[in-house]
Amino acid sequence: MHDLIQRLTSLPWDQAPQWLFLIPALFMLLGAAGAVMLRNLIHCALCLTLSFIALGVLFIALGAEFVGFVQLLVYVGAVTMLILFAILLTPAGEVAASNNPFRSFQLSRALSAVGGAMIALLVLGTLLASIFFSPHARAAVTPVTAATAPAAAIGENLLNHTLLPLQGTAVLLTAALIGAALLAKEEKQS
Amino acid sequence: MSFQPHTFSFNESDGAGASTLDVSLGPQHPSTHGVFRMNVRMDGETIVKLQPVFGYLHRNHEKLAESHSWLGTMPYTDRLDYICPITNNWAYAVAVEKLAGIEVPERAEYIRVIVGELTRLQNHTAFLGFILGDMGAWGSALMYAFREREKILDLFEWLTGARMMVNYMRFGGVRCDLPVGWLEKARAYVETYPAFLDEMEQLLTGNEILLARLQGVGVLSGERAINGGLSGPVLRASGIDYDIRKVDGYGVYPRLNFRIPRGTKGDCFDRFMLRILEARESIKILRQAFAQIPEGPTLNPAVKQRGFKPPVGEAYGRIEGPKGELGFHLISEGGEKPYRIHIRPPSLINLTLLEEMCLGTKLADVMVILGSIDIVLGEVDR
Amino acid sequence: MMNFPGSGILKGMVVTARNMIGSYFDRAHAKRLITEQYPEERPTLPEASRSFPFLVFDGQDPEAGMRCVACKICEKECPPQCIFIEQDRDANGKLLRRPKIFDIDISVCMGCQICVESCPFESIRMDNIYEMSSCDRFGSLVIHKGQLLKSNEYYRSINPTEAAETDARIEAARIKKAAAAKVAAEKVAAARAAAAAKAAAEQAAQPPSEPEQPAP
Amino acid sequence: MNFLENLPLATKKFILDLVEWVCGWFCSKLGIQLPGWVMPALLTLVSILIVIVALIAVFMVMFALMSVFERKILARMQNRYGPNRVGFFRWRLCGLFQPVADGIKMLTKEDIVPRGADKIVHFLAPIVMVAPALILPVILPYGRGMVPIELSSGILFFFALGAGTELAVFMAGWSSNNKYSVMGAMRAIAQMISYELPLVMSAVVVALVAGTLSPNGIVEAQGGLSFGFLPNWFVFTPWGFVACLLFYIGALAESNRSPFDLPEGESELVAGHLTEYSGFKYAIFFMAEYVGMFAINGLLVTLFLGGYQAPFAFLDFIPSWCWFFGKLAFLAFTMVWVRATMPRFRIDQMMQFAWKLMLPMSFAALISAATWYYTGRGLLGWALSILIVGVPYLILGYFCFTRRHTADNRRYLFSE
Repeated sequence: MHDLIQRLTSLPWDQAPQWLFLIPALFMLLGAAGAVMLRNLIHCALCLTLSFIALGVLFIALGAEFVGFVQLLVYVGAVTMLILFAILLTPAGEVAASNNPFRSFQLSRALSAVGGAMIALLVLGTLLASIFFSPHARAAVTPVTAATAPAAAIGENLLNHTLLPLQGTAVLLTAALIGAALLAKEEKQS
Repeated sequence: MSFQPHTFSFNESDGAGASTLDVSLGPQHPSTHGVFRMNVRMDGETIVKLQPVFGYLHRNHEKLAESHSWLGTMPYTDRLDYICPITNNWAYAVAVEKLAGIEVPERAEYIRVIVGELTRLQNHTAFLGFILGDMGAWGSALMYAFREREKILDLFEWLTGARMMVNYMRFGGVRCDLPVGWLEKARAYVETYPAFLDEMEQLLTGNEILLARLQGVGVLSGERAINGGLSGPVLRASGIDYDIRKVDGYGVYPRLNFRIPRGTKGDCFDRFMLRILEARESIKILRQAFAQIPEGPTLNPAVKQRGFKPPVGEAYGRIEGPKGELGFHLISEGGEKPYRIHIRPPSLINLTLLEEMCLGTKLADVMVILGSIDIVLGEVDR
Repeated sequence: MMNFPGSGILKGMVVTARNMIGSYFDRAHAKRLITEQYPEERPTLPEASRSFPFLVFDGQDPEAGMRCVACKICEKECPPQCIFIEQDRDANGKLLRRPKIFDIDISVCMGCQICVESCPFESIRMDNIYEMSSCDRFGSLVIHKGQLLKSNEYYRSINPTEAAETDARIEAARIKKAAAAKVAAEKVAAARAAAAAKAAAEQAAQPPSEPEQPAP
Repeated sequence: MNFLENLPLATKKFILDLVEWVCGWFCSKLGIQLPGWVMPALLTLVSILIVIVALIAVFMVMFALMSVFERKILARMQNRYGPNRVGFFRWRLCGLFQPVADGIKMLTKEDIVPRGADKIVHFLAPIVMVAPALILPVILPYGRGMVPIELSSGILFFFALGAGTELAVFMAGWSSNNKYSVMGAMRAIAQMISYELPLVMSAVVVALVAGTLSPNGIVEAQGGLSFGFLPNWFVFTPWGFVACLLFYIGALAESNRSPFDLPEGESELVAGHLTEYSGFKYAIFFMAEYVGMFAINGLLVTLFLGGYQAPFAFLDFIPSWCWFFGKLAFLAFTMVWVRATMPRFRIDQMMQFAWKLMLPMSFAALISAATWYYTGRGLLGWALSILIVGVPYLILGYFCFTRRHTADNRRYLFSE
């Protein structure tokens, strides 16, 4: 008993919080895998949401509170809903009836597997390259904390240094919104 | 051909496409006023097709009458429109009196007018509550309405012995005279009624949400209303001046001074307001009737109620019920039992234009329109 | 006056608030709180209030004082056919003027009181009891003669006005009957007396062969 | 009254001391030398647990009380008695034990899952619903120094977690395999997304003036009096009043309460996304809705009603947390009051209301607040900000909403 307690308490528990990130990371991977592999589209979307939530938790665990909350707010609150709406509003029969150029089932399967693998490799490569060749990667890793990345600093950056891109994005999004509304309206009249 | 309600649905070919949704509202649904069903096809929340299905509460009233005596049919009329049984009694009595040519004593006519208008008051009051319930108000208006209705039902119980199933009218009069003190109590009660209506109006008619929910919803033109055979407040809301109390002038109504309100738009709000305006007119009628009621017998002594045998013939008697024209078509072969009775229920006939009013509106409007027609399923299905 | 957007909603809220506060100051159950707290508070039923029929008997003994004569008019008139009557027979199988079985199925009865109106013997009347629920669907909802028979005093207690009218009617009928009987008896007596007088006269006209003729 | 004021914090400290003392006593008994980081970690853990237990207990009790008082108040407004029977043996206690009875009933009811339902999602939906609802209240400052978790962007946290509710509602509606449920879910999502905008915008207005997203900082920004008599609460400024109303309406919509109870609109959609739920799952939905309602009302108190602050200094003898819960109770009462009065919106009217009135008004409030802030909070600022929110309100109110309804004077003809 005595020994056990001694041994347990002498384990490097103070390192534990750094390993805790594995839990959300695991959920994120599970969610991502589910989003790709499940058959039911709604289940896929829900798995994707799980992945988003885990990502948000990771951000928060890394001390990037603001980004984490925005991740939750935007992705869980808005993007997921968008995906779900899109799935629900798409009539179920249309995908099956679409004209597949690759008549042979086997061929299409093989082609899509190869294409998918290539895209995945490409994305992974880009990510790795950007991580390894970015100047931040060589700098000493300083954990982002609430003190170094407060909401105020982000706001300051957004509205002072990157005002033009921000406004440009806003205009683009507005244009897209108006376009979407117009498209929807046209469809209703026809 | 066998009718199977549970498989009954629309033809797939007459739909607007794959993006519509068929919903069966009812027969067990919170706001269909009983066991009523509407097969609804919706595009989003907009109604593109609506099919009323009724008959779930069919109780054979017309057929039952053929195996009952003339008097024995009277208590069954209570159960047609169970919100206002007295006017049902009255319509049946009027029809039988027309068939047999029976005179009604004057006091009985006044009593009939008094209880009939009290019935109209409580029906219209309950209507206000019901339609608010259909709109999703959490029962305040309904509870106030039932509070007042309760007091009228107490008067009925005092007079007839029962709150709802009164069985009060008889051929050639009414079953019993007013108890001592009834008239004073009723008069005092009716005097409190305008204040209650004012309170209801303060609660309801200014409310922006209610206005938005009722105005411009379920518009029905006067022409369509006439063609559909509609009657009662629904018809008058479409601007048609037609009230059997004025047209037929039955009972002592010609002696009473009252007005018939009419709407101008024919939407749900007009139907709603018309109930309030009619209730106010009813109060006027009641005041006059209280002042004019004479002493005298309440039942024509020449008429034998038990074993009543009218002469051979047919008659159609009708009155202006709270919901519209309530008529009884009687055929007598001179026996103790009617050969055939046909009931013209206002609820059923007002319901016939439901789809027309609902097309293009939202799902929530269907409930309001249904509520604004003011149906009672007991009368619709009979 | 106040008519900005949203004022209608505020007015409505004033009404609900007034009703809420008013309900706490409404002691007499007169205006706002009309709910009766049922098991503790019982409604005071008006005299005419009716639920199900019962049979009236006079005096103390239900069987002896029973007014019902098993004429079966109510059974015939009852719209939902909820009355069942069987006439009683004596030891010799002769029909008696009283029911052996008188059942009312209150699960069928609709309380229309047409039986009351059609009864020529003032025998069946409407009760105002309302606690008739039971756990037995079939047995206890059919009420038998024993349960149906209630005294005239009970009737007077639930509906004094109508009971008094009925009593007066019965009394009047009894007096009329008694008077009629008296008249009939007097008529008989008078006839007999006349006959006797005639006989006496005849006897008087004839020679008195039997002088000691007792008077009738 | 310092004792009452400090009662919650003192209790927490007492429990922590107790734990520390007991641990130390045990260690010395057993002769174990603990590493230096163990005790602080343990105490942190215990203090977190205390906060969780206290929060859940407080909100559960509030939920129970609310469920009975809501029914009683609603009943009184409708001239009924409301629940007044359930008590403790012979004592009825005005029906205060009703929630206990309800809970037992809900627990013992059969949990029905429709045959065609997606069982996993159907099971997960109540959990997804209740988890954010229970986490939401942690950022609220309940009293002076009584913030369970002090977050610098707490307001954002609140809205971020609030997004989870939409997901749960969708899951519930979709998985039930019922047309009413799906329609209810779609309505709920449309409604929540639409009303989240004005809700967030009116919170942004406050963040703009207070210059912080931390709830505690916002409460502290509302201390003191302006003009010498008016508490510095944001609701007592023109822009704040408008933003508060918008936030309140948005809160009604977010917590699916009348007149925005379209998702469960029982006269149309039987019970919306809850149609196929029964037993304790239904109770959990119900609970999550109420706790969410308290949380959002708590945020309203924090943002606009001065949080735990007393309106005037001489009222400071009442503990700060009492002020907070008092204001919360008042808001909950008004929600019941609104529910007793109003009919329900129609779906298109609800959307119109959000996008055509509330969103422009929240922008107007933002501009108004900025004007008020930069003109130095004086009388000029007041006048300008009243103008900036008043004019759009009247224009929008008269021309977009009520003109159609009230301006055409309905005429009713009477024939003799």
